[in-house]
Amino acid sequence: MTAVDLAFLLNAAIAVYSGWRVFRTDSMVRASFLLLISFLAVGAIMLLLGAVYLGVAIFFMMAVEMMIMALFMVMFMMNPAGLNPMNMVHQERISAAAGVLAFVALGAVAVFGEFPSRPKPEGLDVVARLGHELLGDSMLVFESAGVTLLATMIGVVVMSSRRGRYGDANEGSVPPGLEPGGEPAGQPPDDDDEEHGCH
Amino acid sequence: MDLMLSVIAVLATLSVGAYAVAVIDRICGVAMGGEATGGAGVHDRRNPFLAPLSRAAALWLAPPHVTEAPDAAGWRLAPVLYLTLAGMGLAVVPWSETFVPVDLATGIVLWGALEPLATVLIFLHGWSPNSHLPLLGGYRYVAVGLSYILVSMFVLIAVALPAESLQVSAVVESQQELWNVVRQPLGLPLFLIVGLGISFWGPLDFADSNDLAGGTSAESSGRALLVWQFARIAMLVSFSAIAASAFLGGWMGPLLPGPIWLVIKMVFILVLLLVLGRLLPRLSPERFMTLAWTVLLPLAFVDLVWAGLEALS
Amino acid sequence: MNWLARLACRAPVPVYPAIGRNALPQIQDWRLDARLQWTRSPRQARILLVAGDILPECRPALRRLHDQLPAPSITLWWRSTPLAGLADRAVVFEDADELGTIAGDACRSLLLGDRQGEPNLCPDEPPAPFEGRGDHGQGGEGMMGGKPYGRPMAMTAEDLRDGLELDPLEFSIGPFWPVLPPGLAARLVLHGDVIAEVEITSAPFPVDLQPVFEQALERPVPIADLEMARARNHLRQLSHSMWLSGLESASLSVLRQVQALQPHDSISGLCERLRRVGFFFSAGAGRGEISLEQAERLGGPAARAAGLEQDARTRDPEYRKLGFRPVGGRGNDCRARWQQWLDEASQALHLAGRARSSGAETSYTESVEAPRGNVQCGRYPADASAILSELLPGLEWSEAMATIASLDLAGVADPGEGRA
Amino acid sequence: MEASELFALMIISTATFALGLVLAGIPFSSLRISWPQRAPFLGGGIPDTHAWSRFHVRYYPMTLLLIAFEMEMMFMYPWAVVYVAEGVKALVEMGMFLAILSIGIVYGWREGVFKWQ
Repeated sequence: MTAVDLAFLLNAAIAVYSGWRVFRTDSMVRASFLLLISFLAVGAIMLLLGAVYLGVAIFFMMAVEMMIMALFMVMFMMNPAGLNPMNMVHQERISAAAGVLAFVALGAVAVFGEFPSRPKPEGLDVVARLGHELLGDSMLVFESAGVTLLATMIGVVVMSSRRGRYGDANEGSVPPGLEPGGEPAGQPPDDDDEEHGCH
Repeated sequence: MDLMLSVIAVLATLSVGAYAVAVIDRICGVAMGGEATGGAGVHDRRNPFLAPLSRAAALWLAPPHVTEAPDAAGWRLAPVLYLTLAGMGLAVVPWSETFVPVDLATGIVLWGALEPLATVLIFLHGWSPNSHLPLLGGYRYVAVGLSYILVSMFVLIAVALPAESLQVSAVVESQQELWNVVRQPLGLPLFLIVGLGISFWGPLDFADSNDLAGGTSAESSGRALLVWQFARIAMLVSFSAIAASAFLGGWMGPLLPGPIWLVIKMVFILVLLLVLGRLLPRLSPERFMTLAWTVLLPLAFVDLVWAGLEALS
Repeated sequence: MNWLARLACRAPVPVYPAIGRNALPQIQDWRLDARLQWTRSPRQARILLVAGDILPECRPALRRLHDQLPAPSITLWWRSTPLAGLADRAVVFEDADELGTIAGDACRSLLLGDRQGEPNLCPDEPPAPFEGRGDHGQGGEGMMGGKPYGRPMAMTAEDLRDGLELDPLEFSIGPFWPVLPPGLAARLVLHGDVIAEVEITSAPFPVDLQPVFEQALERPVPIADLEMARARNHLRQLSHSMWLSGLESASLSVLRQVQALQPHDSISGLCERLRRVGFFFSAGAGRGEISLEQAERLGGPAARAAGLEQDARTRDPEYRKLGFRPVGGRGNDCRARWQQWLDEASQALHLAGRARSSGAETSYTESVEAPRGNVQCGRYPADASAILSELLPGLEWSEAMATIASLDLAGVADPGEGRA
Repeated sequence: MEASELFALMIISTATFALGLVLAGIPFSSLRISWPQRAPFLGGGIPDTHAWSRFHVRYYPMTLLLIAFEMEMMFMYPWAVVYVAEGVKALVEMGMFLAILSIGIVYGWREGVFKWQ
């Protein structure tokens, strides 16, 4: 039992416990931040596995994501702080059975499976390896991720922002005419009133 | 043995640093005419060296307070965890060539991760009391906290370019010939904004501002408030250490030993932050958000491109 | 622990002010006293200072505020009548200079345990009974029903801007919150941190006209005195706005400057400094825009800033001799009003300097231009807080607070009414 | 080497956490505080409801944009490490990547995402 083993067990216990508490708490903020704790513990395990970059990246990403998730959960959930206790789980039996089954299966794989033992070579700089990979074989993947993220950004803005360049979307965000008071520029003629205003 | 020394170094720097910040802030305030100095027989209250201690003692002895239906665990833990973040941030800063408490290979990324984690905790501190003014403070801070992290990421990536590493010790050593503050002139000013943001200081005090009766700490009293304020100053200290390492060559310097140089540079950064904190007004959160995305972020882009061209030449 | 208590005794005394009638200037002067620390929220205070007369309709709020200081606490009364429940043990004082000593003694006696705190004035029961009720004894039913922990939950309502139907926060705020003018209480509806509705429930306490303006309605008075009073008033107003936007240092140094203000003093350094650090841009630029009609109701500097040329001084030949011409027309937003205060203060100092050397006195006594607006015998500027319910909706919280701070809303008390 | 650094980080954060906990004093649940004191502070005013509610966050489009942008930033750290070794190729590639994403920011800005909704 080395210190690494101990640290692993500790973090694994934290990850599982806080993951379980996510479903037992009534407060959306608590649920989000418990999930964050769970992820942080997983990040710590990644660090212990020698994935120095991935582990810290999980800290980073999950902090931002869980913060934003908390904002949206509170925005859209009834009784967001759980002042009135409620049941956060639905279809408990099926979920419990599925959960137990998955746990047993994965546990069996972990315990009985034979894993190749390929320890990280001494002195390998994983971050630099990752960098070379991004600029080498995976460059296409990397650049297409950029385009995908751009599509995400535009989609997000289109769907969430009410304000547009030509005024609020629900007040018929129409471009101005080419001459003052003229027909909206670049828009097909409007023959159905219901379509009007759908931006 | 080394570990003991590391723990003591971090805890002592946070505590002594927090005390020093309180003293320096008061001296700056008196010099700028911004401290109350009137009243008869107040000599010992004017003494800047005793004032932080007596204020801390008063907070320690002040009665506690809770609200009607708070998130007690979150409220109690948020300041403590925020302090822990300050400790983690300070831990990755090297004190000399050989003494680095935690020489993490991804120290720069860890610092980036501390900022959103701090945002989470500041939000939690505002959310937990279940009271209106702290809640507004918490939500308002998130807008700001999420806006400045991108700037911080770009600036920190820029200092990693010439170092070819994400290790803070490597970043310090890469400044052997020329400090980053000269090499990447936009970096430090942008990073100072991040420092004011992460400790919600001065112009970026969106969480605990006057127009919300103290914002997230409006419902805090006594020891809870003491930890919160201590943690906030500790974060400022921790930030000054990383800023000194990333831009002012950290422990490097002639004649004096490394730790002394680091402390000198930290004090320089702290004075800069404290003076800025007293000089600049707070924008409305909406204006700051627009400013961060449309002015600071492009500037951070420029900083990165500058650093990139500089590193190749 | 005794040494710790003695160390704590050396700290400035944390005081929360409940500001009554005509007490604001004194509260601002007290900010310069190093023996006191003015807390932003009563939770951090050990002493509640009730300064000035509290109108009867605000007493229930004062009782609530009194109980919100963490127990044990002590209340001090300056030029004020103690509340019914505290009359037997009230610490009442008249001399403003004594506050430092009295508050220090009171705080010390609390720290050393020599003295009990005051009893609560409100009954010690939850806002609504809940314990033992509802599904889990927390007072609530189902998801949103009942009164969990004594209060109901907010319910959705239509939004004023982006159509997301979320919960508005409804609460009343004031009248004892130093961010707002003393006495101003309002019921607010907030959508997020944007103000949706404002209903003024208690107007700011009317302010007595300063004696020199009062006298100016009866007989000629030295123009220098009149203008110095104006300059002081405007700089005090501005210092509050500066404090609000986080410029505490500069705000204190302005207050210090006010105390030692002399005719011919120049405040161009202050103007320059505020401009350079972007104070005018901070929260107020382009926000809190008033219409001409509102400007008319407000009168005074706000109206002049908005371009209305109404200034009683123009009718006075003595002023004309001094070369007086009203300044203004900068605009109708917060920034313009802040600049207007600065411009007028600067002009007032200049006029005071010239009047002091020539000994000029006013010659026109029909009406006088008080800092708040035009005063004629029997016609005093009325409370203008009602315009807030038109002005604030749609503003984000800090912008709304900046807007309130850029306006001088309180009416001027009619001395005739007081005597009657 | 790495494990010992992680161990040190764990010990240091635990120590700071403990220091904070000691300073924070007794837990809130053990306090007996009167009801009138516990009411939310509103300068003498009273709330109609609990403060916790479906809060209308006015900057939500910005947070969504941030998630996408931040995801991309995570690619940049490994890139920074190999930047000097890879030279102009790295510069060009990242330039392209950032240019694509800047379009997203500019678009968001045009649509008023960085304002209060």
